[in-house]
Amino acid sequence: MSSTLRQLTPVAAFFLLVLATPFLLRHDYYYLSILTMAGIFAIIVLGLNLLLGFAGQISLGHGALFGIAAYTTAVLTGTYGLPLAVGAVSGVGLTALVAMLIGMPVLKLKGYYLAMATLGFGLIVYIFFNEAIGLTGGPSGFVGIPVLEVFGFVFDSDLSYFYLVWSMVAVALLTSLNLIHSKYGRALMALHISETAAQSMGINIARHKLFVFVLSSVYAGIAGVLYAHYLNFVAPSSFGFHFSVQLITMVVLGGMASLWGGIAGAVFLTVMPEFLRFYENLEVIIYGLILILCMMFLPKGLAGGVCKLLSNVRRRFGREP
Amino acid sequence: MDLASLLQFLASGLTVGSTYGLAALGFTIIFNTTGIINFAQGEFVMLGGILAVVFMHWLDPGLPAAILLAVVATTLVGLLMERLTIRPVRNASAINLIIVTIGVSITIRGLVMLFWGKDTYVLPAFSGMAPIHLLGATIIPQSLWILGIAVVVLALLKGFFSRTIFGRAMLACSFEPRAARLVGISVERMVMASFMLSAFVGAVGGVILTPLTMTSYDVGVLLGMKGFAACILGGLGNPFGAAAGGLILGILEAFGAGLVSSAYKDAIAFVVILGILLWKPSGLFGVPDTERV
Amino acid sequence: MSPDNVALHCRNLSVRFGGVMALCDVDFRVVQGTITALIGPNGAGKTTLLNVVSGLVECCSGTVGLLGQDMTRVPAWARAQAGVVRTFQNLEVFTTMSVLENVMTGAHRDVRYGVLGALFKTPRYFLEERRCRALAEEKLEFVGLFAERSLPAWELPYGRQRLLELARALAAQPQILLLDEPAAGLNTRETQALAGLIRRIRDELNITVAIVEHDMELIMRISDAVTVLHFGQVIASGAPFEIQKNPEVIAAYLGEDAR
Amino acid sequence: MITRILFFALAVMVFISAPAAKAAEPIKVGAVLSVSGPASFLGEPERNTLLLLQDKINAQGGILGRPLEMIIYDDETEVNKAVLAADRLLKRDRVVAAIGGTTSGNTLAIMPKFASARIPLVSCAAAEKIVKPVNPWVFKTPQSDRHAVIKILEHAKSQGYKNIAIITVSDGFGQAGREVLMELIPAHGMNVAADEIYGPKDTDMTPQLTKIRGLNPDAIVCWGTNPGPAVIARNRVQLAMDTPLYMSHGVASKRFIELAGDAAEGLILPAGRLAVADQLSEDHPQKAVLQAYIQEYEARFNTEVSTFGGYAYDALTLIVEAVRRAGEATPQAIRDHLEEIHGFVATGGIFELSAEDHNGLDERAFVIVRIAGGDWELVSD
Repeated sequence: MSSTLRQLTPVAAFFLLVLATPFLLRHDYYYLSILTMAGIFAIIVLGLNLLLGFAGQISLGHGALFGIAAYTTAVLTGTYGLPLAVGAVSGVGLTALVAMLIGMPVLKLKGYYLAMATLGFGLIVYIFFNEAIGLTGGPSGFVGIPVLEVFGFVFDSDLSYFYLVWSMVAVALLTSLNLIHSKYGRALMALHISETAAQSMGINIARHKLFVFVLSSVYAGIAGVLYAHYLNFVAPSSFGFHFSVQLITMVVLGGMASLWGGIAGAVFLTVMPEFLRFYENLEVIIYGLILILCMMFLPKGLAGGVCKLLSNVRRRFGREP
Repeated sequence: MDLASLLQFLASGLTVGSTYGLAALGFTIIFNTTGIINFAQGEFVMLGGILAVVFMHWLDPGLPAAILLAVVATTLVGLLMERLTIRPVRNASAINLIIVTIGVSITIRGLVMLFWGKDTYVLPAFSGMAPIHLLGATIIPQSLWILGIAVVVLALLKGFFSRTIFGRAMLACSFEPRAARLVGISVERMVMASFMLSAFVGAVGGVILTPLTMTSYDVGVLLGMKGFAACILGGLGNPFGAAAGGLILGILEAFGAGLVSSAYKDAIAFVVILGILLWKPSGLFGVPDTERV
Repeated sequence: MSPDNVALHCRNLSVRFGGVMALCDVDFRVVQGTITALIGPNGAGKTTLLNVVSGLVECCSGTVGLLGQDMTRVPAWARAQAGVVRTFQNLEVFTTMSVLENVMTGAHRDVRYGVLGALFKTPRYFLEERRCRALAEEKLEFVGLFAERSLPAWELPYGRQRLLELARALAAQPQILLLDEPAAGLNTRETQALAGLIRRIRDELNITVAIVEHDMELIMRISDAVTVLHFGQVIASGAPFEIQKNPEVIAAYLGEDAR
Repeated sequence: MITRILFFALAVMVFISAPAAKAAEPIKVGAVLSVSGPASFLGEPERNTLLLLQDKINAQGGILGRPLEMIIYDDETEVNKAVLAADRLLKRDRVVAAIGGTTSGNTLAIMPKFASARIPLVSCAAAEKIVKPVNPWVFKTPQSDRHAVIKILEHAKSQGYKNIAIITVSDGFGQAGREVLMELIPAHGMNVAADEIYGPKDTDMTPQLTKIRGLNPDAIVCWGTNPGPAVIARNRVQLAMDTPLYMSHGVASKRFIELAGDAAEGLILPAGRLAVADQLSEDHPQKAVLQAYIQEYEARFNTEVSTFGGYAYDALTLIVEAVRRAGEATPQAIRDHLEEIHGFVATGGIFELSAEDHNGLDERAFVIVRIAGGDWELVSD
């Protein structure tokens, strides 16, 4: 029980921070909208971290899964005018179904081969978004996605959407934390370290891999639905190979197998370019250099860096009375 | 479909496939010594082409000299990359190193954009643009240059890895770095050599395909991705497989575009690749890794 | 001997790796409630046989009978769930997890709550987790690792990691326990303790044990029956004192020494 | 570690630093342009043009005695960034009008934001969807693809062509062109002989052209932006095809001729008059405007002017004109007076805006040019 309490303290602190952020930013809605976007990415990254950081399975197809959910809800609510709940549930459901169908054969592959297979899947979906013009609106995008409305409350302001997205981040974080402290979490970590040992303990490896792949796709699906109804517009270019690689970067930069780190990575990589805008032509170069330096000097990501900093501080203050 | 058209598709597939194959070879060389995938491989190809154009305009030394300069310069970039970003953290985990190479690729793109802008550039063809007629199909001489040079590079690499002591030492590093160190091979030197070699191969690829396909600061992204697909398709770590994977990918795209649908040609190619991977989980010519218990 | 007290029965097993015949027409039997040893010179195919029994390697021909059922085509995880659990020669400890978590992972099949229970921490979750933790702690106590339970597994010394593997396997509550060279890398004192532990596993926990081992002294001291493999074939099986005297076995071992 | 702390300290400082107070209240006009990324060939000249005009206007005393302040954001041709940049213009900078986006996709994405904030937006993208149906707050300056297609098909008809093959790029520009072509080719009494697609980064289109060659059409229309069409032009020569090839106005820049080299000879395309300003008759109303713009642009940026910069030129001059006519710089007044601009001579053509037409151009804004001797040759005005 006390361990549960210990877990909940940082979560509560996180909640307070989220609540306070709009006031800290003095209601600067521009930064609020960037943080909303960062929150949407953080949800995907949390799921991807379960898959990559804990179970050790890579996916370069999460950008596509994110897109499937976004397009599904877009088409259902935008083209066919179905209720938002139908769009949201089908968006997440279809994403999970696709993930299951693709995961079943593909998760037998390992390492770079798995990376390639998921990349191929992502590319095929991306081409479908581009070419199924009648359905998706093609390369120029899908216009006219309705504003999100839940039980009569319309999420049309930046503030309300910010709170909505970040409460979903909190839910995703809590469930992920719960999961890694359960037998499923132990099984995932076990199969990451040694598949042989894990299966010799009675862990059905194929099923656990599929489970975490589908679970992470559900996270990506929720993010996709939130994204579509936030921008009210989707285009294929947001769901390509580049985005999938960026998601992986967020996980690794934040810290593999650290859920907090994943959120930090998503926020860092989404917010950083906003500060680099001042440098115009140098922006890309600085972005690349920061990425290189972070990975070189923070091998355990931002989370690892913060932990080290904290323990250094603690040691210093511990010694001096 | 008549024979001439089929031949034309084949010619297109082989030309494009050779460029994928050369990119894939670069991936293989670095993978073999370090076990990582170098995401900046596409940027080596881009640098080869762009630098050749730059040297042509800047120094105007004639095409062959410009090409030579570009290849040498790109090889030095490979050396610098290893020295500055890989060697200082050589004990880092594979995924961290891969993200480092992503960072390098972004930085290289940014630098090229800064110095030479976002324009598309072209090099003059090595021996004119007059097409050669062959059984109803037409091929421009540059395609033959590409095919020929790709074959020569592959043959040289094969010789290098199997005949020379240095090449064998590089292979040894990939199998058992500790054992390699014990028998007196400097793994650091081999890793450095592998980065230079793969930058060299990439630059050669970039230089020979620029007259045909043109180049700009961002061509490396797509070539890198296709090259990665090719070396996985062929079986990671096998140079012959990488080259074959490239050719197969190119041919799949050409025939997919010509016979089925040009809109879905990449999708067709990747569906086939997925099928092959499910059938052979270690690629066409890869050795399945047997897990020891 | 009637089949219902045979816990493990392999018939006519053959395994081929490429062109090499690793096992050739092997029969291997473990009687319920015994400690049965599998010995033989290096490369005789002992570990391969254990791999076939635990389902990590598929055989080309023959059958694997476990607990009265044909399990030749059953995947490894399902065999473990049915009660056949093993340890590894080259330690396969989950290094990044704590000692306790390692053992709790062993109890995986016995922890009963669903995905939703895990995601939302239902009362059931707490109940089962507490039970699982108690079970794991009990097994740690059994092997004598209780004090180290919250250390990360990689911090344990080699010999202690062997015990951890044993505790983890016991947490799975097996009916048959397969031990692959459990004494490898242990010093004499640790080996002594291990012998006692294995006996207690048989006597106190009523678990049938099949053990592959090089340490002859250990084998002769604890095992009820011995099977000898040589170049993938069974050359002898019987009680320890019979095996010690078997000329073929002596020749096989001498041959190895001569090499 | 220290660098990280410094970085965050910097970030926090940026957060806190308030915009400095200004003496003379400037008129703020925003822009969301794709200065980098795949559409940078459009966005970069657009940004340059806006900077050029801003300085010129302010040197001449500004508008209504107030200086003009251009706030330009680069969306890197990414739709997310375009939306965020639009947000920033609306919520932080509080502009009275805005220009952009560069591409049709980005414009479609940011349009609703401007409409609901009631700030006029003048787009630099071509797609018809932007102004059809008319959104009261959204305008655009480039000629529609429809007009370019009509121009091409009129020329093709005059040559007696019946079967037209099309090859279009799989991005927003190609998609828009393809839709219009598929609609207008049959409407002009011709057949679509082939409908091929290529990817924006593809480097070899011989398979598509081989397929087209097998169908033996009278002419080919290619719809794309550099470098794809240059590859197609070269592939056509490689395949020894003599089928006439039309290009879109998307390649109406000298760069295309450089890239395609000899293979560009004889290609026909619709272009704005900017490309052939020197060849226009002296009494053409656009001639003076075009020549002045070309001269100023090339003098300042030391690179060749492009048609695409003209889109931004027209957008800003239209907004400035609306402010002048209104006598005040409020979003509502600008919007209302934009709709009343008639006979306004700009680089793209002579704008005739109205409540029903938020583009104000028709096919007369295009001329047909042929590439000859490495330069444009005016075929028909």
